[in-house]
Amino acid sequence: MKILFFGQLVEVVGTKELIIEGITDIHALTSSLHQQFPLLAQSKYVVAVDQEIVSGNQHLHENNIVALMPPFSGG
Amino acid sequence: MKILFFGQLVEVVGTKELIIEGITDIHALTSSLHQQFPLLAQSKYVVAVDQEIVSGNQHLHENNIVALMPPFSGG
Amino acid sequence: MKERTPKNIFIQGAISSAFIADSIQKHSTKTDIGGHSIFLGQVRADEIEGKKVVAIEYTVYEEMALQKMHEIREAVFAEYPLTCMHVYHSLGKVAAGEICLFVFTSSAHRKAATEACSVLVERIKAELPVWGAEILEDETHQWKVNQ
Amino acid sequence: MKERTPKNIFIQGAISSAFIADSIQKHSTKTDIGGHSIFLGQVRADEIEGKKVVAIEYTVYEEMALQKMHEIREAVFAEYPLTCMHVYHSLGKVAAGEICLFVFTSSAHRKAATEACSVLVERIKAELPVWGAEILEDETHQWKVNQ
Repeated sequence: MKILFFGQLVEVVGTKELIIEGITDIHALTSSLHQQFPLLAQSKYVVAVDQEIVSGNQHLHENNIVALMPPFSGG
Repeated sequence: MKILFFGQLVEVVGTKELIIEGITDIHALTSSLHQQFPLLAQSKYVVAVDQEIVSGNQHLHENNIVALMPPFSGG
Repeated sequence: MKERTPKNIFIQGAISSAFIADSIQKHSTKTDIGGHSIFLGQVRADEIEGKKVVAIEYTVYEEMALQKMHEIREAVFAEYPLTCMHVYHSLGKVAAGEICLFVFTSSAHRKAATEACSVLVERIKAELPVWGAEILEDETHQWKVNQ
Repeated sequence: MKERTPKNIFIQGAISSAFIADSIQKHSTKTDIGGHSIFLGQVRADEIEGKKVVAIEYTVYEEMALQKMHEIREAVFAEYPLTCMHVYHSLGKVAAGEICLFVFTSSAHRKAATEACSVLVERIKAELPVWGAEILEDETHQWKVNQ
Protein backbone atom coordinates (compact mmCIF):
# COMPACT_ATOMS: atom_id res chain seq x y z
CA MET A 1 0.00 0.00 0.00
CA LYS A 2 1.30 3.44 -0.92
CA ILE A 3 1.58 6.00 1.90
CA LEU A 4 2.15 9.66 1.00
CA PHE A 5 3.51 12.36 3.34
CA PHE A 6 3.22 16.10 2.87
CA GLY A 7 4.49 19.37 4.29
CA GLN A 8 6.40 19.08 7.56
CA LEU A 9 5.60 15.34 7.73
CA VAL A 10 8.10 14.77 4.91
CA GLU A 11 10.76 16.03 7.31
CA VAL A 12 9.39 14.03 10.25
CA VAL A 13 9.37 10.78 8.29
CA GLY A 14 12.31 11.58 6.01
CA THR A 15 10.51 10.63 2.81
CA LYS A 16 7.52 11.64 0.67
CA GLU A 17 6.38 8.10 0.06
CA LEU A 18 6.51 4.70 1.72
CA ILE A 19 5.27 1.30 0.58
CA ILE A 20 3.88 -0.73 3.49
CA GLU A 21 2.36 -4.18 3.21
CA GLY A 22 0.05 -6.30 5.35
CA ILE A 23 -1.87 -3.38 6.88
CA THR A 24 -5.68 -3.75 6.98
CA ASP A 25 -6.98 -0.55 8.55
CA ILE A 26 -6.06 3.07 9.35
CA HIS A 27 -5.51 2.48 13.07
CA ALA A 28 -3.05 -0.30 12.37
CA LEU A 29 -1.30 1.91 9.83
CA THR A 30 -0.92 4.93 12.11
CA SER A 31 0.14 2.77 15.07
CA SER A 32 2.81 1.17 12.97
CA LEU A 33 3.99 4.53 11.64
CA HIS A 34 4.03 6.14 15.10
CA GLN A 35 6.21 3.29 16.35
CA GLN A 36 8.59 3.68 13.43
CA PHE A 37 8.60 7.53 13.57
CA PRO A 38 7.96 8.68 17.17
CA LEU A 39 7.85 12.36 16.13
CA LEU A 40 4.90 11.60 13.86
CA ALA A 41 2.81 10.73 16.94
CA GLN A 42 3.32 14.33 18.12
CA SER A 43 2.39 15.83 14.76
CA LYS A 44 -1.04 17.11 13.80
CA TYR A 45 -2.37 15.55 10.60
CA VAL A 46 -5.43 14.20 8.85
CA VAL A 47 -5.61 11.02 6.78
CA ALA A 48 -6.98 10.82 3.24
CA VAL A 49 -7.73 7.54 1.52
CA ASP A 50 -7.80 7.88 -2.27
CA GLN A 51 -8.01 11.68 -1.87
CA GLU A 52 -10.96 11.64 0.51
CA ILE A 53 -10.36 12.78 4.08
CA VAL A 54 -11.33 10.06 6.56
CA SER A 55 -12.10 10.60 10.23
CA GLY A 56 -12.02 7.55 12.45
CA ASN A 57 -10.98 4.10 11.37
CA GLN A 58 -11.55 2.50 7.96
CA HIS A 59 -10.62 -0.76 6.33
CA LEU A 60 -7.75 -0.47 3.85
CA HIS A 61 -7.05 -2.39 0.66
CA GLU A 62 -3.66 -2.95 -0.89
CA ASN A 63 -4.50 -0.64 -3.80
CA ASN A 64 -5.60 2.32 -1.64
CA ILE A 65 -3.40 5.39 -1.62
CA VAL A 66 -3.19 6.80 1.89
CA ALA A 67 -2.04 10.38 2.49
CA LEU A 68 -0.96 11.87 5.83
CA MET A 69 -1.50 15.62 5.64
CA PRO A 70 -0.54 18.29 8.21
CA PRO A 71 -2.76 21.44 8.48
CA PHE A 72 -3.11 23.12 5.10
CA SER A 73 -1.36 26.45 4.62
CA GLY A 74 -1.98 27.47 1.04
CA GLY A 75 -2.78 30.96 -0.20
CA MET B 1 -25.44 83.63 -6.93
CA LYS B 2 -24.06 80.76 -9.00
CA ILE B 3 -26.39 77.78 -9.52
CA LEU B 4 -24.90 74.55 -10.93
CA PHE B 5 -26.88 71.74 -12.59
CA PHE B 6 -25.68 68.18 -13.11
CA GLY B 7 -26.65 64.98 -14.91
CA GLN B 8 -30.13 64.94 -16.39
CA LEU B 9 -30.88 68.35 -14.82
CA VAL B 10 -28.58 69.93 -17.40
CA GLU B 11 -31.06 68.71 -20.03
CA VAL B 12 -34.08 69.79 -18.01
CA VAL B 13 -32.75 73.28 -17.51
CA GLY B 14 -30.80 73.55 -20.74
CA THR B 15 -27.60 74.78 -19.09
CA LYS B 16 -24.93 73.71 -16.60
CA GLU B 17 -24.85 77.02 -14.81
CA LEU B 18 -27.11 79.97 -14.07
CA ILE B 19 -26.46 83.23 -12.27
CA ILE B 20 -29.49 84.34 -10.23
CA GLU B 21 -29.64 87.42 -8.06
CA GLY B 22 -31.80 88.58 -5.17
CA ILE B 23 -32.50 85.11 -3.74
CA THR B 24 -32.17 84.75 0.03
CA ASP B 25 -32.92 81.12 0.79
CA ILE B 26 -33.17 77.65 -0.76
CA HIS B 27 -36.98 77.53 -0.83
CA ALA B 28 -37.12 80.81 -2.71
CA LEU B 29 -34.49 79.53 -5.11
CA THR B 30 -36.20 76.23 -5.89
CA SER B 31 -39.63 77.88 -6.20
CA SER B 32 -38.23 80.35 -8.68
CA LEU B 33 -36.46 77.59 -10.64
CA HIS B 34 -39.55 75.34 -10.67
CA GLN B 35 -41.57 78.20 -12.09
CA GLN B 36 -39.00 78.88 -14.77
CA PHE B 37 -38.41 75.15 -15.56
CA PRO B 38 -41.60 73.19 -14.82
CA LEU B 39 -39.90 69.84 -15.59
CA LEU B 40 -37.45 70.52 -12.77
CA ALA B 41 -40.32 70.32 -10.27
CA GLN B 42 -40.88 66.73 -11.38
CA SER B 43 -37.19 65.81 -11.12
CA LYS B 44 -35.57 64.15 -8.15
CA TYR B 45 -32.58 66.07 -6.84
CA VAL B 46 -30.71 67.18 -3.74
CA VAL B 47 -29.26 70.62 -3.10
CA ALA B 48 -25.67 71.31 -2.06
CA VAL B 49 -24.50 74.67 -0.81
CA ASP B 50 -20.75 75.14 -1.18
CA GLN B 51 -20.38 71.36 -1.73
CA GLU B 52 -22.31 70.36 1.39
CA ILE B 53 -25.65 68.63 0.91
CA VAL B 54 -28.44 70.55 2.66
CA SER B 55 -31.81 69.12 3.63
CA GLY B 56 -34.55 71.59 4.40
CA ASN B 57 -34.27 75.32 3.99
CA GLN B 58 -31.18 77.46 4.57
CA HIS B 59 -30.31 81.11 4.18
CA LEU B 60 -28.22 81.87 1.09
CA HIS B 61 -25.57 84.49 0.50
CA GLU B 62 -24.61 85.99 -2.84
CA ASN B 63 -21.23 84.20 -2.79
CA ASN B 64 -22.65 80.73 -2.12
CA ILE B 65 -22.41 78.18 -4.88
CA VAL B 66 -25.60 76.14 -5.04
CA ALA B 67 -25.68 72.79 -6.86
CA LEU B 68 -28.80 70.87 -7.90
CA MET B 69 -27.85 67.21 -8.18
CA PRO B 70 -30.00 64.30 -9.40
CA PRO B 71 -29.38 60.82 -7.87
CA PHE B 72 -25.72 59.83 -8.18
CA SER B 73 -24.89 57.06 -10.61
CA GLY B 74 -21.14 56.71 -10.59
CA GLY B 75 -19.20 53.45 -10.61
CA MET C 1 -2.73 59.82 11.89
CA LYS C 2 -0.91 60.91 8.76
CA GLU C 3 -2.54 63.84 6.94
CA ARG C 4 -3.75 62.98 3.49
CA THR C 5 -4.65 65.71 1.00
CA PRO C 6 -7.40 65.19 -1.62
CA LYS C 7 -6.00 63.20 -4.53
CA ASN C 8 -7.36 63.27 -8.02
CA ILE C 9 -9.16 59.98 -8.61
CA PHE C 10 -10.54 60.81 -12.05
CA ILE C 11 -9.19 59.44 -15.31
CA GLN C 12 -10.37 60.55 -18.74
CA GLY C 13 -11.89 57.52 -20.51
CA ALA C 14 -11.50 53.83 -19.66
CA ILE C 15 -9.06 52.40 -17.12
CA SER C 16 -6.66 50.08 -18.96
CA SER C 17 -5.53 46.67 -17.73
CA ALA C 18 -1.94 47.92 -18.15
CA PHE C 19 -2.67 50.71 -15.67
CA ILE C 20 -4.08 48.15 -13.22
CA ALA C 21 -1.07 45.86 -13.68
CA ASP C 22 1.28 48.75 -13.07
CA SER C 23 -0.59 49.66 -9.89
CA ILE C 24 -0.34 46.05 -8.63
CA GLN C 25 3.34 45.81 -9.56
CA LYS C 26 4.20 48.91 -7.53
CA HIS C 27 3.18 47.08 -4.35
CA SER C 28 5.86 44.39 -4.61
CA THR C 29 8.23 46.58 -2.59
CA LYS C 30 5.71 46.78 0.27
CA THR C 31 6.54 43.47 1.90
CA ASP C 32 4.26 44.03 4.89
CA ILE C 33 1.26 43.43 2.61
CA GLY C 34 -0.34 39.97 2.70
CA GLY C 35 -3.50 40.56 0.70
CA HIS C 36 -4.88 42.87 -1.96
CA SER C 37 -8.56 43.28 -2.73
CA ILE C 38 -9.58 44.80 -6.06
CA PHE C 39 -12.96 45.78 -7.41
CA LEU C 40 -13.36 46.66 -11.07
CA GLY C 41 -16.53 48.15 -12.49
CA GLN C 42 -17.09 47.26 -16.14
CA VAL C 43 -19.62 48.87 -18.49
CA ARG C 44 -22.38 46.38 -19.36
CA ALA C 45 -24.01 46.28 -22.80
CA ASP C 46 -27.49 46.18 -21.26
CA GLU C 47 -30.44 46.18 -23.60
CA ILE C 48 -32.93 49.00 -23.02
CA GLU C 49 -36.18 48.75 -24.97
CA GLY C 50 -34.45 46.73 -27.65
CA LYS C 51 -31.44 49.05 -27.92
CA LYS C 52 -27.98 48.14 -26.66
CA VAL C 53 -25.87 50.30 -24.37
CA VAL C 54 -22.66 51.00 -26.30
CA ALA C 55 -20.98 53.25 -23.70
CA ILE C 56 -21.48 55.22 -20.53
CA GLU C 57 -20.54 58.89 -20.45
CA TYR C 58 -19.60 60.08 -16.97
CA THR C 59 -19.79 63.63 -15.67
CA VAL C 60 -18.90 64.87 -12.20
CA TYR C 61 -19.08 67.75 -9.75
CA GLU C 62 -15.35 67.44 -9.42
CA GLU C 63 -14.48 69.72 -6.47
CA MET C 64 -17.24 68.18 -4.38
CA ALA C 65 -16.43 64.61 -5.46
CA LEU C 66 -12.76 64.97 -4.56
CA GLN C 67 -13.60 66.46 -1.18
CA LYS C 68 -16.13 63.69 -0.48
CA MET C 69 -13.66 61.02 -1.62
CA HIS C 70 -11.12 62.52 0.75
CA GLU C 71 -13.59 62.17 3.64
CA ILE C 72 -14.42 58.58 2.66
CA ARG C 73 -10.72 57.74 2.36
CA GLU C 74 -9.97 59.14 5.83
CA ALA C 75 -12.92 57.31 7.39
CA VAL C 76 -11.96 53.96 5.82
CA PHE C 77 -8.29 54.37 6.78
CA ALA C 78 -9.43 55.11 10.34
CA GLU C 79 -11.64 52.02 10.49
CA TYR C 80 -9.46 49.38 8.80
CA PRO C 81 -5.74 48.63 9.25
CA LEU C 82 -4.84 49.21 5.60
CA THR C 83 -1.40 49.54 4.09
CA CYS C 84 -2.67 51.15 0.87
CA MET C 85 -5.84 52.40 -0.77
CA HIS C 86 -6.23 53.48 -4.40
CA VAL C 87 -9.38 54.60 -6.18
CA TYR C 88 -9.78 55.55 -9.85
CA HIS C 89 -13.00 56.51 -11.60
CA SER C 90 -13.47 57.24 -15.29
CA LEU C 91 -14.88 60.47 -16.70
CA GLY C 92 -16.15 60.95 -20.24
CA LYS C 93 -17.00 58.04 -22.49
CA VAL C 94 -16.26 54.42 -21.52
CA ALA C 95 -17.31 51.76 -24.03
CA ALA C 96 -19.16 48.56 -23.07
CA GLY C 97 -16.62 45.97 -21.87
CA GLU C 98 -14.21 48.62 -20.60
CA ILE C 99 -13.32 49.34 -16.96
CA CYS C 100 -14.78 52.50 -15.39
CA LEU C 101 -13.98 52.00 -11.67
CA PHE C 102 -10.86 50.59 -9.99
CA VAL C 103 -10.80 50.24 -6.20
CA PHE C 104 -7.66 48.68 -4.71
CA THR C 105 -6.97 48.05 -1.01
CA SER C 106 -4.06 46.25 0.65
CA SER C 107 -3.41 45.04 4.18
CA ALA C 108 -1.24 42.66 6.18
CA HIS C 109 -4.14 40.22 6.64
CA ARG C 110 -6.85 39.75 4.04
CA LYS C 111 -9.94 40.65 6.08
CA ALA C 112 -9.19 44.39 6.31
CA ALA C 113 -8.46 44.74 2.59
CA THR C 114 -11.56 42.77 1.57
CA GLU C 115 -13.98 44.59 3.87
CA ALA C 116 -12.54 48.03 3.16
CA CYS C 117 -12.76 47.42 -0.60
CA SER C 118 -16.48 46.57 -0.34
CA VAL C 119 -17.20 49.57 1.87
CA LEU C 120 -15.38 51.87 -0.55
CA VAL C 121 -17.32 50.60 -3.57
CA GLU C 122 -20.65 51.08 -1.78
CA ARG C 123 -19.76 54.56 -0.56
CA ILE C 124 -18.35 55.65 -3.94
CA LYS C 125 -21.56 54.62 -5.70
CA ALA C 126 -23.80 56.19 -3.07
CA GLU C 127 -21.94 59.36 -2.15
CA LEU C 128 -19.82 60.66 -5.02
CA PRO C 129 -21.53 63.28 -7.20
CA VAL C 130 -20.94 61.41 -10.45
CA TRP C 131 -23.52 60.76 -13.17
CA GLY C 132 -23.51 58.18 -15.92
CA ALA C 133 -25.46 58.56 -19.15
CA GLU C 134 -25.97 55.25 -20.93
CA ILE C 135 -25.37 55.90 -24.62
CA LEU C 136 -27.52 53.62 -26.79
CA GLU C 137 -26.69 52.28 -30.22
CA ASP C 138 -29.02 54.80 -31.90
CA GLU C 139 -27.10 57.63 -30.19
CA THR C 140 -29.92 58.44 -27.80
CA HIS C 141 -29.13 58.07 -24.11
CA GLN C 142 -30.75 57.42 -20.78
CA TRP C 143 -29.50 58.21 -17.32
CA LYS C 144 -28.03 55.34 -15.35
CA VAL C 145 -29.67 54.49 -12.03
CA ASN C 146 -27.53 52.93 -9.29
CA GLN C 147 -29.00 50.01 -7.38
CA MET D 1 -25.76 23.25 -15.32
CA LYS D 2 -22.76 23.08 -17.63
CA GLU D 3 -20.25 20.34 -16.72
CA ARG D 4 -16.87 21.68 -15.79
CA THR D 5 -13.82 19.42 -15.69
CA PRO D 6 -10.98 19.98 -13.20
CA LYS D 7 -8.70 22.75 -14.47
CA ASN D 8 -5.10 23.16 -13.47
CA ILE D 9 -4.89 26.13 -11.11
CA PHE D 10 -1.20 25.77 -10.26
CA ILE D 11 1.54 27.99 -11.61
CA GLN D 12 5.24 27.42 -11.01
CA GLY D 13 6.63 30.41 -9.10
CA ALA D 14 5.08 33.85 -8.62
CA ILE D 15 2.00 35.16 -10.47
CA SER D 16 3.06 38.21 -12.51
CA SER D 17 1.11 41.45 -12.79
CA ALA D 18 1.26 40.99 -16.59
CA PHE D 19 -0.56 37.67 -16.22
CA ILE D 20 -3.23 39.37 -14.08
CA ALA D 21 -3.59 42.22 -16.59
CA ASP D 22 -3.98 39.72 -19.42
CA SER D 23 -6.65 37.88 -17.49
CA ILE D 24 -8.57 41.13 -16.87
CA GLN D 25 -8.20 42.22 -20.49
CA LYS D 26 -9.73 38.97 -21.78
CA HIS D 27 -13.02 39.89 -20.10
CA SER D 28 -13.61 43.01 -22.20
CA THR D 29 -15.50 40.93 -24.76
CA LYS D 30 -17.92 39.71 -22.08
CA THR D 31 -20.21 42.70 -22.05
CA ASP D 32 -22.72 41.15 -19.66
CA ILE D 33 -20.20 41.64 -16.82
CA GLY D 34 -20.71 44.67 -14.57
CA GLY D 35 -18.24 43.93 -11.79
CA HIS D 36 -15.04 42.00 -11.16
CA SER D 37 -13.72 41.09 -7.73
CA ILE D 38 -10.07 40.13 -7.38
CA PHE D 39 -8.13 38.85 -4.41
CA LEU D 40 -4.35 38.68 -4.54
CA GLY D 41 -2.28 36.95 -1.88
CA GLN D 42 1.20 38.45 -1.51
CA VAL D 43 4.11 36.92 0.41
CA ARG D 44 4.87 38.97 3.53
CA ALA D 45 8.42 39.49 4.80
CA ASP D 46 7.37 38.62 8.37
CA GLU D 47 10.05 38.56 11.02
CA ILE D 48 10.34 35.28 12.93
CA GLU D 49 12.61 35.32 15.96
CA GLY D 50 14.62 38.13 14.42
CA LYS D 51 14.90 36.49 11.00
CA LYS D 52 13.05 37.75 7.93
CA VAL D 53 10.95 35.58 5.66
CA VAL D 54 12.51 35.89 2.20
CA ALA D 55 10.18 33.52 0.36
CA ILE D 56 7.49 30.87 0.74
CA GLU D 57 7.96 27.50 -0.94
CA TYR D 58 4.66 25.81 -1.75
CA THR D 59 4.06 22.10 -2.18
CA VAL D 60 0.80 20.37 -2.98
CA TYR D 61 -1.04 17.06 -3.16
CA GLU D 62 -1.93 17.98 -6.70
CA GLU D 63 -4.50 15.35 -7.74
CA MET D 64 -6.43 15.89 -4.53
CA ALA D 65 -6.16 19.69 -4.68
CA LEU D 66 -7.45 19.86 -8.25
CA GLN D 67 -10.36 17.56 -7.41
CA LYS D 68 -11.20 19.62 -4.32
CA MET D 69 -10.91 22.88 -6.28
CA HIS D 70 -13.30 21.42 -8.84
CA GLU D 71 -15.84 20.72 -6.08
CA ILE D 72 -15.42 24.22 -4.63
CA ARG D 73 -15.79 25.76 -8.09
CA GLU D 74 -19.01 23.85 -8.79
CA ALA D 75 -20.46 24.75 -5.39
CA VAL D 76 -19.67 28.46 -5.79
CA PHE D 77 -21.03 28.55 -9.35
CA ALA D 78 -24.22 26.89 -8.05
CA GLU D 79 -24.62 29.44 -5.26
CA TYR D 80 -23.73 32.71 -7.00
CA PRO D 81 -24.79 34.02 -10.42
CA LEU D 82 -21.27 34.37 -11.78
CA THR D 83 -20.19 34.99 -15.33
CA CYS D 84 -16.59 33.86 -14.74
CA MET D 85 -14.34 32.41 -12.06
CA HIS D 86 -10.57 32.05 -12.24
CA VAL D 87 -8.20 30.75 -9.57
CA TYR D 88 -4.40 30.52 -9.72
CA HIS D 89 -2.09 29.38 -6.94
CA SER D 90 1.69 29.33 -6.99
CA LEU D 91 3.84 26.26 -6.41
CA GLY D 92 7.55 26.27 -5.60
CA LYS D 93 9.32 29.38 -4.40
CA VAL D 94 7.63 32.80 -4.28
CA ALA D 95 9.74 35.70 -2.96
CA ALA D 96 8.47 38.23 -0.41
CA GLY D 97 6.48 40.93 -2.25
CA GLU D 98 5.40 38.58 -5.02
CA ILE D 99 1.87 37.31 -5.68
CA CYS D 100 1.10 33.66 -4.76
CA LEU D 101 -2.72 33.54 -5.09
CA PHE D 102 -5.03 35.12 -7.67
CA VAL D 103 -8.79 34.70 -7.31
CA PHE D 104 -10.94 36.46 -9.91
CA THR D 105 -14.75 36.45 -10.10
CA SER D 106 -17.08 38.37 -12.40
CA SER D 107 -20.82 38.92 -12.46
CA ALA D 108 -23.50 41.20 -13.90
CA HIS D 109 -24.00 42.92 -10.52
CA ARG D 110 -21.20 43.44 -8.03
CA LYS D 111 -22.60 41.57 -5.02
CA ALA D 112 -22.26 38.07 -6.49
CA ALA D 113 -18.66 38.62 -7.62
CA THR D 114 -17.62 40.17 -4.31
CA GLU D 115 -19.19 37.51 -2.10
CA ALA D 116 -18.08 34.60 -4.27
CA CYS D 117 -14.51 35.90 -4.28
CA SER D 118 -14.40 36.00 -0.46
CA VAL D 119 -15.92 32.53 -0.16
CA LEU D 120 -13.39 31.15 -2.65
CA VAL D 121 -10.42 32.64 -0.78
CA GLU D 122 -11.63 31.20 2.54
CA ARG D 123 -12.30 27.76 1.06
CA ILE D 124 -9.00 27.66 -0.84
CA LYS D 125 -7.05 28.42 2.32
CA ALA D 126 -9.02 25.95 4.45
CA GLU D 127 -9.58 23.06 2.06
CA LEU D 128 -6.83 22.79 -0.53
CA PRO D 129 -4.01 20.39 0.40
CA VAL D 130 -1.25 22.96 -0.11
CA TRP D 131 1.60 23.66 2.28
CA GLY D 132 3.82 26.70 2.54
CA ALA D 133 7.30 26.64 4.05
CA GLU D 134 8.50 30.09 5.06
CA ILE D 135 12.13 30.35 3.99
CA LEU D 136 14.11 32.58 6.35
CA GLU D 137 17.10 34.72 5.48
CA ASP D 138 19.52 32.22 7.09
CA GLU D 139 18.11 29.49 4.79
CA THR D 140 16.32 27.70 7.59
CA HIS D 141 12.55 27.45 7.26
CA GLN D 142 9.39 27.10 9.28
CA TRP D 143 5.99 25.86 8.21
CA LYS D 144 3.36 28.48 7.57
CA VAL D 145 0.17 28.32 9.68
CA ASN D 146 -3.06 29.65 8.16
CA GLN D 147 -5.23 31.81 10.39
